[in-house]
This record gives sequence, structure tokens and C-alpha cells, in this order.
Amino acid sequence: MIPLSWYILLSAGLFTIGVIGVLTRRNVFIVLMSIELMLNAANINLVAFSHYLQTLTGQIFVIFVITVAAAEAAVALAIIILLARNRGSIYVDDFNIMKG
Amino acid sequence: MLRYALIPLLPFAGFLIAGLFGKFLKERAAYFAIAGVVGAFALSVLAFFDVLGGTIINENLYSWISIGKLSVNVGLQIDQLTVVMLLVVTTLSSLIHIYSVGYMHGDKGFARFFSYLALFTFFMLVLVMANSFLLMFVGWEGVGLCSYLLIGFWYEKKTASDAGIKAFVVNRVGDFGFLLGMLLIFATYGTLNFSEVFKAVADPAANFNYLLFGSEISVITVISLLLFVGAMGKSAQLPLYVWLPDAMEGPTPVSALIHAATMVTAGVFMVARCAPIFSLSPSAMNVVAIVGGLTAVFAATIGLVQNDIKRVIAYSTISQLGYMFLGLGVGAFSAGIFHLTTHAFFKGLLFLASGSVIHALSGEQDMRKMGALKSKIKITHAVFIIGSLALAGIFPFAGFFSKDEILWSAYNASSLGRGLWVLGVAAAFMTAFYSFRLIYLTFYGKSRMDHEAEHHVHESPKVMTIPLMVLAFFSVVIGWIGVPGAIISHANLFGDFLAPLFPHAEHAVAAESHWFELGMMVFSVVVALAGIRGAYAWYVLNPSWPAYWAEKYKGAYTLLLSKYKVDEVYNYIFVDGLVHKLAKVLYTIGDVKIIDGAVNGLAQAISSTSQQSRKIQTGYVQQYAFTMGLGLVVLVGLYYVLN
Amino acid sequence: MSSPIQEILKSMTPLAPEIIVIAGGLLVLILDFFTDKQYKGYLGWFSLGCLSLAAVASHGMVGTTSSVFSGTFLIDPFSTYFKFVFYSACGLGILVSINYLKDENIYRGEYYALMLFATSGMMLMASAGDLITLYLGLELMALSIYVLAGFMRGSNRSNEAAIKYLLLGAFSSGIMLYGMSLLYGITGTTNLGAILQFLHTADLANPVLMLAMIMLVVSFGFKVAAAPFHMWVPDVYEGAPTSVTAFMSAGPKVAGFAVLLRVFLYALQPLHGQSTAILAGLAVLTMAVGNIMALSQTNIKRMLAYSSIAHAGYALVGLAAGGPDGAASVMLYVCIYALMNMGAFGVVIMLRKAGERGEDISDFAGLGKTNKTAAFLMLIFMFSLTGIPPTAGFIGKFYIFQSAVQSGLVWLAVVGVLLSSISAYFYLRVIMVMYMKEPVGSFEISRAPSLALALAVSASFVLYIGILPSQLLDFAKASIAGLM
Amino acid sequence: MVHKLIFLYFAAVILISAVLTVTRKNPIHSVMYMLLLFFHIAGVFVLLNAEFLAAVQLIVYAGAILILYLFVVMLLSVDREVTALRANRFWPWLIGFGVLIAGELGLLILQGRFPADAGHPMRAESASGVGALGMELYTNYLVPFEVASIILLVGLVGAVMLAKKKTNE
Amino acid sequence: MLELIPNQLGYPLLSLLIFIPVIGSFILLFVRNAAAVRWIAVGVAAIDLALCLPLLTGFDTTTANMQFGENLPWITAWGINYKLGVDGISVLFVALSALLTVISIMVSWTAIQDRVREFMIALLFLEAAMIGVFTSLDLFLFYIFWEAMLIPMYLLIGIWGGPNRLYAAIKFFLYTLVGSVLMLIAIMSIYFAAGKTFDVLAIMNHQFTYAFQMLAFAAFFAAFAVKVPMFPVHTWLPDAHVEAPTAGSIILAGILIKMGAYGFLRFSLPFFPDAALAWTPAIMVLSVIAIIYGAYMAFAQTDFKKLIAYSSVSHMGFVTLGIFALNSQGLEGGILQMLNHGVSTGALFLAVGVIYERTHTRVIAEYGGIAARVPVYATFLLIITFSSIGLPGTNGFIGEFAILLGAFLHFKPYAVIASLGIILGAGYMLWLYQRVALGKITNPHNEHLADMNLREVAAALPLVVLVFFIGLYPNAAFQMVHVSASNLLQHVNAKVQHVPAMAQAVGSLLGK
Repeated sequence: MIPLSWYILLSAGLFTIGVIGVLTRRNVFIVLMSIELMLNAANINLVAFSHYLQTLTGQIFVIFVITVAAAEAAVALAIIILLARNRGSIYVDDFNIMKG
Repeated sequence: MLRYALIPLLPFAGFLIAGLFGKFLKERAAYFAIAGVVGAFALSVLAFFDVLGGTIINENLYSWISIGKLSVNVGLQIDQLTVVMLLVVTTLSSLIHIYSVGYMHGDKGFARFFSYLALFTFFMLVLVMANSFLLMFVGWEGVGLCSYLLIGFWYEKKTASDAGIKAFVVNRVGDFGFLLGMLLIFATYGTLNFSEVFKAVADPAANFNYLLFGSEISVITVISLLLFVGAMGKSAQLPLYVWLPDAMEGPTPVSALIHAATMVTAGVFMVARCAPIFSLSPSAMNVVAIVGGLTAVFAATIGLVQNDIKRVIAYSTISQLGYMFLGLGVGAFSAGIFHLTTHAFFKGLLFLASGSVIHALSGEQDMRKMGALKSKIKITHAVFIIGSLALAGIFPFAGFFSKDEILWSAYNASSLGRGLWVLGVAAAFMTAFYSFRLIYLTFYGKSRMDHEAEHHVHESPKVMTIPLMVLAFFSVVIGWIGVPGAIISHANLFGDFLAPLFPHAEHAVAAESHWFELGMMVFSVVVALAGIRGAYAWYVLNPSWPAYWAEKYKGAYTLLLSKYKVDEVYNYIFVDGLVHKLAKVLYTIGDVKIIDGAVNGLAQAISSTSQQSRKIQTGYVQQYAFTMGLGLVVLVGLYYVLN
Repeated sequence: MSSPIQEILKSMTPLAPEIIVIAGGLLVLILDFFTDKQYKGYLGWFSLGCLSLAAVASHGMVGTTSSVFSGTFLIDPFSTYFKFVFYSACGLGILVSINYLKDENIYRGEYYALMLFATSGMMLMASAGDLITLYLGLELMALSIYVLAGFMRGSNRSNEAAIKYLLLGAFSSGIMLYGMSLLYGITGTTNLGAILQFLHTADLANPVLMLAMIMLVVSFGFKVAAAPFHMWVPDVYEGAPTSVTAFMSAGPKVAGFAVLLRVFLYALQPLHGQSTAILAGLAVLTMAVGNIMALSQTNIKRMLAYSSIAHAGYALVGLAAGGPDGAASVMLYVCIYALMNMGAFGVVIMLRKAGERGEDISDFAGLGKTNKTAAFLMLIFMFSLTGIPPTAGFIGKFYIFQSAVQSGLVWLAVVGVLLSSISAYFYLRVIMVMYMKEPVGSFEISRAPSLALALAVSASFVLYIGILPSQLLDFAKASIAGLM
Repeated sequence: MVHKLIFLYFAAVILISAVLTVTRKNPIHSVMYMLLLFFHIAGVFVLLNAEFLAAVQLIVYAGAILILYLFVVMLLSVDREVTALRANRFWPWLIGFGVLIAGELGLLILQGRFPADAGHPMRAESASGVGALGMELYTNYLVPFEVASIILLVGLVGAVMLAKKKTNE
Repeated sequence: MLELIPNQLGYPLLSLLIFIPVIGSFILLFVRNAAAVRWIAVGVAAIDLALCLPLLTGFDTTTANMQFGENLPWITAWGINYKLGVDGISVLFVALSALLTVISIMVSWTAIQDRVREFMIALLFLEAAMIGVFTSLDLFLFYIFWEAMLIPMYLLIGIWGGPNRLYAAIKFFLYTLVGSVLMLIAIMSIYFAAGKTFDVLAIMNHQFTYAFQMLAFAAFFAAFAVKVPMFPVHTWLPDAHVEAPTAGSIILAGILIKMGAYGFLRFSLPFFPDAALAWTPAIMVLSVIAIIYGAYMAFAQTDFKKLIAYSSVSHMGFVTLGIFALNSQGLEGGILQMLNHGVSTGALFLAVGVIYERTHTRVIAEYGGIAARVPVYATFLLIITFSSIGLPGTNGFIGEFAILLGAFLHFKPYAVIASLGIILGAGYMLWLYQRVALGKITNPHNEHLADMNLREVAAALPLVVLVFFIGLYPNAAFQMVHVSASNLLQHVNAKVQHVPAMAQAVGSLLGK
């Protein structure tokens, strides 16, 4: 039987990788994907818990997370397109007119 | 009661009218002022007879200040001492008012002058009639105010307004002592009313000793000394005399009234009034006597060489005031007051006369530019002689009696009496010398005036000369009210009149020493005559001497001429050093740099922090995200550390 | 014997306000097709109508408490109170927008729809009884606002604001999700009430529990702009269209506090010991950062952004204080803050004319001469933000710090008031510029009735509450019922 | 035992592909690795008896979202990526920072106590969870469900509004 | 213990005093014509002043209780009431506020040409706040008014002030704000420590622990010391005074800086007697420093207003010296001195305003010899000068003497050093007068100065009258104060529980 903590550690790892991606990569797509990684980490947690707790709530939560992720991705990509159009760049560190 | 209240109020009314409506009244303003003062004089005479009839008044008009156990009333006390002062003040004041009509004629501040003069009279009367220290203090500072106003009367003259400020501030230094004295009196006896305080002082239980600098000092001594500091300021004693010579910047009638006859004697009056306190503290009395004696000689020496006619008289005033304190100090209170009275007349006379001279010379005050005026202004010359004889103390002029009484009681006074007597005699000699030096320089010898000035010389109008003559008359006779027992026994009316007020120190003298006393009188007269003769020898017989001796003892001469450089020293130490320079330093360093510097510095620090921290906001998303992550890590880390 | 459908329909009634608002949004989307560009403004008024309808609906629920769908959705005085705040925030937001959009030539009905959706999201957050509802409400709000922030498609600043907000928002919700998942794992439920029940018995020393809590703090802190999770605020506020900024500074922040209160003073109440320490620390940091950084700003939107950070800090003080008074003080404060901040932004919008005009503080120069009314209103709002009586701002701050003192956090209160007196400097600078500088070239300002209405409402609110706060205060105190 | 091995396989692949996703220079490659990652996550879901979710993961995530990504990535010029820098200049430190996070998470999790740790075997009836899931979704979680629809709508509206070419303005 | 005597008059006197100006300023909002604005403003202020008549005549000098009381529930949730009342300590200052407001409106008649309406509104609003401060008997209400004062004052300085007005205004605002927020925290703590009440009278009867007293007193001190201003926190005053318009300076010097001292009397002493006792030596020393230091500062000034500002520091030093002498002479002297300083310094600033309006300079060197041109003005200035020097017969003397007496009875050295301040005072004031009025006219601009006109004389006259009236019949004022002051002292002595070490030291000094 697989100990619960394995799953959690796995998700923790995934989460960390996601965070690192968000913090390091310049390409806005990859930043977004890293965020997706973080979400997936959470999903793994939720499903694992729901399995071990024998409640479906976790799975339900995951469904919603995925839905939201979809909507978010849509908006995000739209904005990116806008930026690429106006600013001709998809690198997050080019977007800093406003500072201070 | 109202009758007495009117004594000060009439001059006050005169002041109000002359002051408020001066613009319309022009020179008519004088009449109101004079009316007020003369009215006061009349009432004073009545008051005098009341007192003579044995009615001593001490009544409260209304409650002035009452906080907790502090309760001060506005009230009048009219006893022998008061009426004497009343008469002196009102008489002199009236005469000088009248005199001023002529002297100030045509001055653009004519009305203002009379209003001030009347106001002064009011305050002076308050001073002498007060029945409590605090009310006396009102008059005390009030006369100071008027002196300030009148010294600086010609305010466009810088020197005049400077002198005014000097007078006021130096007096404030004295008042500082007076004030503390009052505070201590209240703290000790719980009242400020004269009669109550004197009653309390009398009972030993109320008194205790301070341990100051390892020596026991009775509270009474402390009080007396503090009060005497006040007297020093007002009566121009060492070391606070410096303001009086400068006060001569004021119009001459002012010098006569305020700086010779009345205000400057307030200190003497105050010490006499407080005789019950002073007489309980021998050490304080000694201080008074010594200060008086020293001042008498000190001022006289300066008087010897001055060239400004008014300054000579001013220094002689200081020295005469010293005489009075000498008298008080040796316990001869009534003698002191007696000298105050006579001095008021002949010194007033001298000032007015010198005023008349100045008037005649259209403003010239330097004796080196005078001479040979005898024939030109006869009346002035005559009264001047009388005044000087009185001042020199030649029998039978007023000064003789009073001065002699003081010397005599000094001689008989305690151990240091003899020393004081010597001082007195020395002062007497010098007095005689410089007053006749003044006369010879002014009226005799050959004229040193420029022709144009000489051309204008004229005798003053009646309105000025008549008061002169009145005063001259008094300068002759006023002394006779205090003939010492040695000449005619029991003829010292003045002394007897004041006797009930004072502890009888001088009457301790044994009666059989009359011959000795007479001898002393003769001696002092001889000294005075010697002084006069000396002056004659120097300034009439061979006028080259002064220059010669001045050359011979240049150092001494210049030192005297420059009044021992006291003013310079004071200016350097106090005015410039302790006030202005220190103030500048404190302001620029203390306030601007340190305090405000700290405040603004803090503001600066915050705003620069703000400027710096703007750099943190780089505008890079990932840096923002990192900061969030950092927050997370730190929080978790903290939790981890804490557990 | 009624069918499940009827059951569902019956349990739908408490959702009436949300349904109205959402339906309104949908209608706006539809109507948008049939309105010409010059009439788009009416869509705004229409959405205002929807809001007031919803308000009427919620008004019927004042004081009532019920929980439907097995506790995923709660109606209690707490949520109702916040809904009213949201209505007013959104209403004012719309009022200040109507004319602004014209000036910016944005003629899109979606704008109002999105505002309504965002509002409905906030309402869900306020009455969420379950982490899932909470999450969805939050995302609904967030998404709508991402879009609104980027609404000026032409403007680089607007795009940048949108992407920054979106990336960081997503990042923070990633963290939040992870925290929620852990919480779920420990407590075995996502229902807030159940979590509370569980924690009453559970051992609180569980490190993962703490981890979950911290993650929630971070993500909610992000929403309310608490330092150090605040850094998006200045940039996004500056870049977003001013009307959206106004709405953003009021709505989401308040919603964030609603959630914070619900989670930390209700669900995680047993952990209050630990959370207080954290929140107090964040409060100090937030107040310091907000007030100090605002000092050196020259762009008024940025300045107000930092000021809004500082105000989040004050509110956190109340949160750290906890207890019924702490909660009530936060509720009172956020309400007051929302309205006065709206007012301030309203004036900024009023000045908004061709180009970047009205963004720089120096543009206010001499407003006291050229337009007395606008200047006077700004003066009221600035003093209120400073917290000088007799304005509402003072009442709010007073209650916050008072509750801090009450729960023994005197040091926190002292720090708070000292930092807030720094704030006087930059608020007064605006007044100074308006009244004590000479005008530089006159520029006419928009006098749209909608804007005037918005300003009138918020100004009179600020003054009224400043002088007679009792009603609102009692309302707030009564509304913590659902929480405690 | 077998389960463990399977899990370890999935975990390994997930982590590796995650790392690759984050590190690849070319976003298209990243998308590909992400796809791989999603498949294995779906596998993990299956391990956890969440077949339905596994399906959703594949259909929605892999099938919809990733494809969307792919489109946009291709839509926007990819070639520039070859020349441009991959990461910002702080990346080494940031990786260290990430390790720190991982460490903290790991520590806390290992110390953490989960009521579920007992690890009961999944009972048979709830294995066919889909029905129950549906029931839950449409009763207790009806509100979130409806809200989700609105969220999708907002996403739609937003995407359209933002991304479409300038028209009437 | 003190109670609130409900207002016996048919009308709510105190509320009227507070709200008539508010209403007036509201009316002004709708008046465009500047002349009309001036007349309405002065009319409103005059009505307020007239209302002080029933206040002073109806005031019962035999009771220490709060009179003309009004008490309405306001914020019930916090137990806050709209509670007003006056006693001997406050009644005089209500009247003074009303008087000075009228005067400042009159002196601003022609001086203010720019934005007259806003100016008058600010002034009236300020009046309302000031009267509120003096009459409110609820800490919360008091704090509202206390802070509300800042708004109009800030605007007065900042909008109608001199060249460096911005700096001065913000300095004034921040200084006072920082001080008062600390007090705010203290007020909150009191609220809980005293059993959830803001009622001043109730709190007076509450016995706080010693530690609490020390802290709370410190917090209150921060607020009041800045307002007074006491020695090291005084630097805002010169700047504010110099830059403020005449009206502002008059109000600032006349009323605002009195509120610090008032706060000590109304709150610090009765609330925290132990702490007060413990703090007394420190405060006395600071006061003495302020007296001497302020005088020295005055010597160093070249700016007319700045000089007077520093003289205020010196004079307020006397006030605190008297109050913390904690005996009837000192206390009542202090209160009277507050009144005097209000009158005299108010008049001095009026004088500055009059001359500034003509010459548009405050640099003393620019004047000189103007007495020849403007005799009336010179006379007025002379009178005020001597009043602030403390010449017997003027108001200044009474206050200073009583204070010095109190200090002397408390601990002699304080009084001795403080008396030096009197000498210095004479020095700088006379020097000032000389540089302004005496001598020859140095500055050609002053050749054709116009003397005070009727309006200005009318504005100055009441102050001059007060100078002499108080000087000659101070009991008129003392009668008002007596009962309250002695009650305050009894109250303090009764409440003192354990005498702390510092106070014991002072006590032994008092013994001898």
C-alpha cells in the first residue's frame, strides 16, 4: 500500500518545480505552464487525500480547478496575444514600463 | 477716605486728559496736568495736618488679588513718613510742572510731556501711599515706566531711547531683588501688608535661619538684603548706579523731578518704610551703610572732573543718595529722610537752574563752552549759588542740617561708624569742590562761548524763574525744621515728627556731648569751605592748574573722566556677552542646528528611505513573485525556528 | 413529497441576490448587441438597476441566517453586510465609469457585465461556506478583473497591468490551492464549519496545519495587498483604467477581507493564537511599506495605490486583534475605506482629460481656484484618508486601534498611529498642491451627472459617518453574528 | 508492492518531465513534455481510483488547454526564442531558493500528521465513484458548478474581447 | 466629586456657541460677494460673542461642578455621549475664543483679499472647534474637536500665509498630529481601564494603577507639551507664527497654544495625580528652561513675528511653571496667565498685522522711528509691550507674580531662576519697541505711513481695556477660577495614593 506522504512529497516536488519556473523563465508561456504545474501539484494532493479520506470532495475540487485553469488560460493567452501585438514581446521582463 | 484717594487720582486725571486730548488741547494740556498736581498738593497739605492731628490712616479701597491665603488689597497708609513724602513730591512736582511750561514751550511733544509728568506723579504718590509691598511695587515700577518714557522723551535721539532702556532694565535688575524679597516675605509671614508684616517680624517665633554657604543667616537678613537690592536699583547705588548719569538724556525738568528729587529717593523711602525689618538685622544695616558710604565717595570722585553740567549734578545726586543710605544704615532713619527732603529741594533747584542755563545757551550743556554768565543771567546765577551752598552744606543752608545729622549719627554709630564718618567727610569735601567748580566754570572766568551763541544768551521767562526762586527760598529755610539739639535743644521738629515710626538709634547719643557735636559741625563746615576755596583757587585764581594737574596725573584723570570705565565693562560682560552673543549662539546652535535639525533630519531620513525603497519596486513580475515566495518561506521558516 | 428539483429550487431562494446580479450581467451582454456606441452608457444605468434590485433582495435577508446546499453557501448577517458594501462599491464604480469610458472612447458593454460578474464573485466569497465556493468566487472575481484591467487594449500600461496582475494572481491562487488541499487533507473536509468542528478537537501543533494556514495567509494577503505580497498593487493600479482601479481598490480588497475574516476568525479560529502573531507582523510591515513608499510618489494613482496598501495594513491590525470587536472594526473600516477611496478616485477621474492629464499630482495645482467644488471634495477625502475627524476615516481608524488596544496589542496600535501620522504628509501634499499652488493653465474637468452623483454620495457618506457613525457601527457589530 | 513500483515510475516521469517543461528553450518542446506529464498525472489519478478525473485530466487539460497553448505559441513567432535568453539572470539563486522551499515543504510534510495516514483500502462501491461524483456535483456543489459556468463565460468573453483585432475603436 | 449641572437656560447655550459658527460658515458657502461675506462672518462671530454674556453672567462661581451642562447619547455602541459643560477653568477661554475670533475677522477685513469666503469659513469652523475643545466633557468628543482644529489652522497657514507657508503649515500639522495620536492611544487605554467610558467626570473619579498613570500621562504629555509648546518641542511655533496670516497668529497664540495647558488642567492632573507628582520636577525644569531659553531666542530674532513667537514660548513656560507648582497661587496664576497671554500676545500679533499690512515686511530693521508717523499705533504697541513685560497695573504682572509666588512656595530655586526671565523679558521687548518705533525714520517707505484706522482701533480697544481691567481688578477673573481650582487641588491631593520617589525628593526640598 502506498503511503500517503509519497503522494504529498511528489506534489511538493511538482509544486517547487512550478515555482522555480515561475520565478526564472522569461518566456511568458513557460511561466504560465509553470503555474499549471503548481495547480497540478495541488490536484495530486486533493485526489490523494480524497482517496485516503474516502470523501469525494477532493475530486470535486479538482474538477473545478481544472475548469478554472481552462478559463484562466484563455484569458491569459488573450492578454499575451495583445501584448505580443502591442509590445512585440512575450518576455515577462520586457513588461516593466511601470515601476517605483 | 476719598479725600486721600484723590491725592493720586487727581494727577492721574490730569494724565488722562493731557494724554487723550493732547492732540486738541495743544499746550493747554499743561493746565490740566498742573491743576491735577496742585490739587494733589493741596490735599497733601490737608493730609499733613490730619497726621499732625494724630490720625494715622491705613485703609483698604478694594480687594485686589486674592488667591488662597494670598490676599492683597489696594489700600492707602498715611502716616508721618507718607505725608513727608507727599509734601515733598507734590511740592516739587507742582513747581516743576509750572517750570516746564516755559522750558518745554514749543516742543512738539508738549502735551505728551505733561501727561507723562502727571502720570509719574500719580505713580510716585501710589508708591508712597501704598499700604502693602505689592501696591508699593506697582508705584515702584510705574515710576520706572515714566522714567523710561521721559528719559526717552526725545525718542528720535538714539542715545535717549538707549538711556531709557538702560534705566528700565537696570531697575528691573533691582526689582528682581525686590520681587524675591516680597516672595520670601510672603513665604515666611504669609502676608504682604506693611503693618502685618512688621508685626510678624517683631515676634521671633516667626523667624528662622537659613544655612547658606555654611553660615547661619536669618531670614530677616535675607529679606532685607533682597529689598535693598531693589533700593540699589531705584536709588542708583553701587553697583547699579550706571543708569542715572545716562538718564540726563531726558529733558532737564525730568532730571529735576525724577532723577533728583523724587523717584531716585524711592529706594531711601522704601528702606525707611521697612525700618522695622532692617533694624532687626545689624548685618543688613551695615551693608546698607557701607554701600551708601562707598557710593557717596565713588560718585563724588567722578563728579570732580565731568564737563557736562547736568552730569556733574547727576553724580552729585548719586553721591547724596549714598549719603542718605549711609544715614539709614547707621540707624539714623529720620536723618536719612531729612536729607532726602532737603536734597529734594536744593537738588531740584540745581537741576532747574542748570536747565535755565542750558535754556539760556539754547541747549549747550558742556561747561567748557560756558563761563562769565554771572552778569547775563542774574537770577539763575543767584539761585545756583544758593543751591550749591545748600549742597555743600554751609550753615545755615538746608543741606547743612541734614548732612550734619547724618555725619554725627555715623560718628556715633557702631564700630565701623568712624570709617563711614571719614567717607562722609571726604564726600562732603569733594561735593563742595565740584559744585563750586561748576559754578566758577559756568558763571565766572572768561566766556568760552562762540559769539553766535553768546549773542542769544537771555534770562529765562518768569514761569521758569519763579519756581526757581521758590525752590531757592526752600533751599535756605527747609533745613530749619530739623535743627539739631546741639544748637537749639528740642528744635528737631522733623526728627520728632518721624520719631514714632523709627527705632530710636540716634537718640542714644548722650546729651552732654553737645559741645563736641558743635565742634564736629564746625569742622564739617570748614571742610566744605576748604572745598570751595580749592575750587576757587583752581578755576578762578589760576585756571591753568586743572590742565596742568590733569597732565601730571593723566592716568587718574582719564580714569575719573571715563567714570572708571564701568559702563564699558558692564556692556562688555552683560549686554554684549551674556545677552546678545549668547543669544545668537543659542539660537544658531541650539534651536536651528540641534532641535530643528533633529526634527528636519528625521523628516529627511524618512523621505530618503522612501526614495531609496522605490528601487525595490523594479517593475519585474518575477521579482514580485519572488518577494511573495520569500514572504512564504520566511513565515514558514519563522514558524519552524520558533518550534 | 417534492422532487429533488423542487428541493433545489427552494434552496435557491437565498441565492436571489447573486442570481440577480449574474442575470444582470448576462442581460448586459445580450443588450450590448442592440445598443449603439453612444448609448452604451445606459447599460451602466441598467446594471445599476440590477444592483439595486439585488440590494433590495439582500435587504430582505438582513439578520436572517441560513445555509443551503449542505453548507456550501451561507446567508448570514456577515455576508449580507459585505454584500451591501459590494453593491455600493460596484455601484460607485459604475457611476465613475460611465463618463470615463466615453472619454477613453471605450464603447463596450462587456465592461459592465464584467463588473457585475466580479461583484457576484465577491458576493460568493462573502457567503462561501466551503473552500470550493470560496475558490470559485475568488476566481470569478479575479478573472473578471484581469480582463477589466486590460480593458484599454490600446494602452501598453493597461496590457502590462493585466499580465502582471494575471500572472501574480494565478501564482497566488496556485499557492492558495496548495494550502487548501493540505487543509483538506488534515481536516478531511472543505466545509468551513466542519473545519472549525475538527480543529476544536484536533491537535493544533500539526506543522502541516501551520503550513496550510501560512499559504492561505499569503494568497489572501495577496488579494488584500498586504506586504510583502503587495508589489503588484502600484503597477496594476497605475496601469489599469482609472475607473477599474477605483473599483479594484474597493471591491476585491474588501472581498479579500471578508474571506480573511471568515477563514481566520471563524474556520481557523482555534489557531488564532498563531495567526495573530503572523497578521500583526504583516500589519506592521504593510503599514510601514504603504505609508513610507507613498511619500515619494508623484503619480496620484500610484500614491493612492500605496495608500490603499497602508489601509490594508490598518485593517489587518483589526484582524490581528480578533474577537467580536476586532471583526466588527475591520468590517466597519473596509466599508468606510471603500467609499472614501472611491471618492478620491472619482475626483482623479474628474480631472481625467486628454492624454495623461490628472494622473500627476502636480496636475491638481490650483484646483482650489479653478474648481472649488472638486477641490473641496478632494480635501474631504484626503482628510478622511488621513483619519482626521470629523470624517469617516477617523471613526474607522479609531475603532480599529481601539480594538487592538482592547486585545492588548497596544504596541501595535502605537506603531499604527505613528505610521498613519506619516501618511498625513502625502495626503496633505495633495491639498497643498490644490490650494496653495497657482494653477498651471486652466483645464476644464468632466461634469458628468453620473460622476457628480458618485462624488456626492461618497462625500456625504464620509461626512455623515464621520459625525453620526452609530447606525453603520451598530450594523457592523450586529453583522458579526454569522462569524462568532 | 506493485503499486509502489508503478507509483514510483509515474512519480519519476512526472518530476522529470516537469523539470524538462520548465527548462526547455523552445516552448513547443515544453508543451510536449507537459503533455507527457499530464498523461502520467492521469495515471496517478487512476492509481487513486479517480478514473473519472483521469479522463478529465486527459480530455480537458491535455486535450483542450494544452492545445490552446500550442496554438498560441505557434501563432506568436517562436523563432525568436532561439536567440533570446532562457532565464533571467538570477536563475541560479532562484533555483537555490526553490530548493529551500522544497526543503521546508518536505520537512513540514514529513513531520505532519494526516488523519488519513491509516490508509484504509478503498472500498469497492465507491470505486465506481462517477455516479456519486455526479450526485455530489449536482446537489451539494451546485452553486460552485453554476459559478464555474460563469467563470468559463467570463473567460470566453474576456478572451474574445481582448484578443480580437481592433474594430470599432 | 464633580457633577454636571444641567443647563438651566431655556436654550442650549454651549451647543449654540459651537454650532452657530458652523451654521454661519455653511451659509457663507452660498455667498459670493466678498463684502457680504465679511459682514456675515463678523456678524456670526459677534452673535457668538454676545452669547458669552449669559455664559459669564449666569456662571455660578460658588460651585466647582460643570455648568450649562448638556448630555445626549451619541455613539451608544462605545458609550460616547455628546456631553458639554463648563467650569471655572474653561469658562474664561470660551469667552476669549469668541472675542479673539471677532477681532481676527476684523483685522483680516482688508488684509485678506484672496478667497475671502474660504478664509472666513475656516475661521468660523476653527472657532467652533476651539469652543468645542473647551466645553466637551467626553474624551472622544474632545479629541474630535482637538483634531478638527488642525484642518482650518492648516489651511489658514498654508493658503493665506507667508512665503515659506507650506513648510510651516506641514510642520505645524505633523508636529501636533504626532503628539495627539499618542494621546489617542492613551484615551483608548483609559476607556478600557476605566470600565468602558469616555466620560471625563467619571474617569476623574477612577483610580488608575501607578504604572498605567505614568504611561498615560506621558502620552497626554506628548500631545499637550507640543501644543503649549514646551521646551524642546517648540520649534513649530516660530515657523507657524511667522508664516500664518495675522488672524491665524492671533488665534494660534491666543487660543490654540492655551489648549495644551488646558489639557494639563482638565485631564492630566485629575486623571493621573501620582504621575503628575512624579513628573513635576521634570516639567518644572523644562518650564524654567523654556522661560529663559525662549527669552534668549527672542533676543536673537530679526523678525517681528518670530520674536513674539519666542516670547510666547517664554510666557507659556510661566504657565506650566504655575500649573505644576500644584498650589492655589501657582494654579490660578497659571490660568490667569493663559488668559493674559491670550490677550497680550493676541494684541501683539494684531499690532504686527496692522503694520505688516502697510509695510509688507516683518523685518524689524525695516521699521524704526515710526512713532513719529503713527502715534496711536506707537501708543498701542507701547501699552501691549509693557503688558507683556508684566508691568504692575497691567494684566501680565498679576499672572507672573502669582505664578512666581506659587513656584516659590513649591521650590524656591525655580522661582529665582524664572524671575531672571522677567529681566530678560523687559530687555527684549523694550529693545524691540525701540527698533520698531523709536529713533529717526530710517526707511523712506515709512515716511508716509497711515496711522491705525477706526476699524483697527476698534479691534484693538477691547484688548487694551482687558489689559488694564485684569491688571487692576484681577479678582474678576479669579472669582471665576477659585472654586474649580481649589477643587482640582483637593481632588489631586485626595487621589494621590503612594507618593513616588521623585515627588518625595521634591517634598523634602519643599520642607526647606
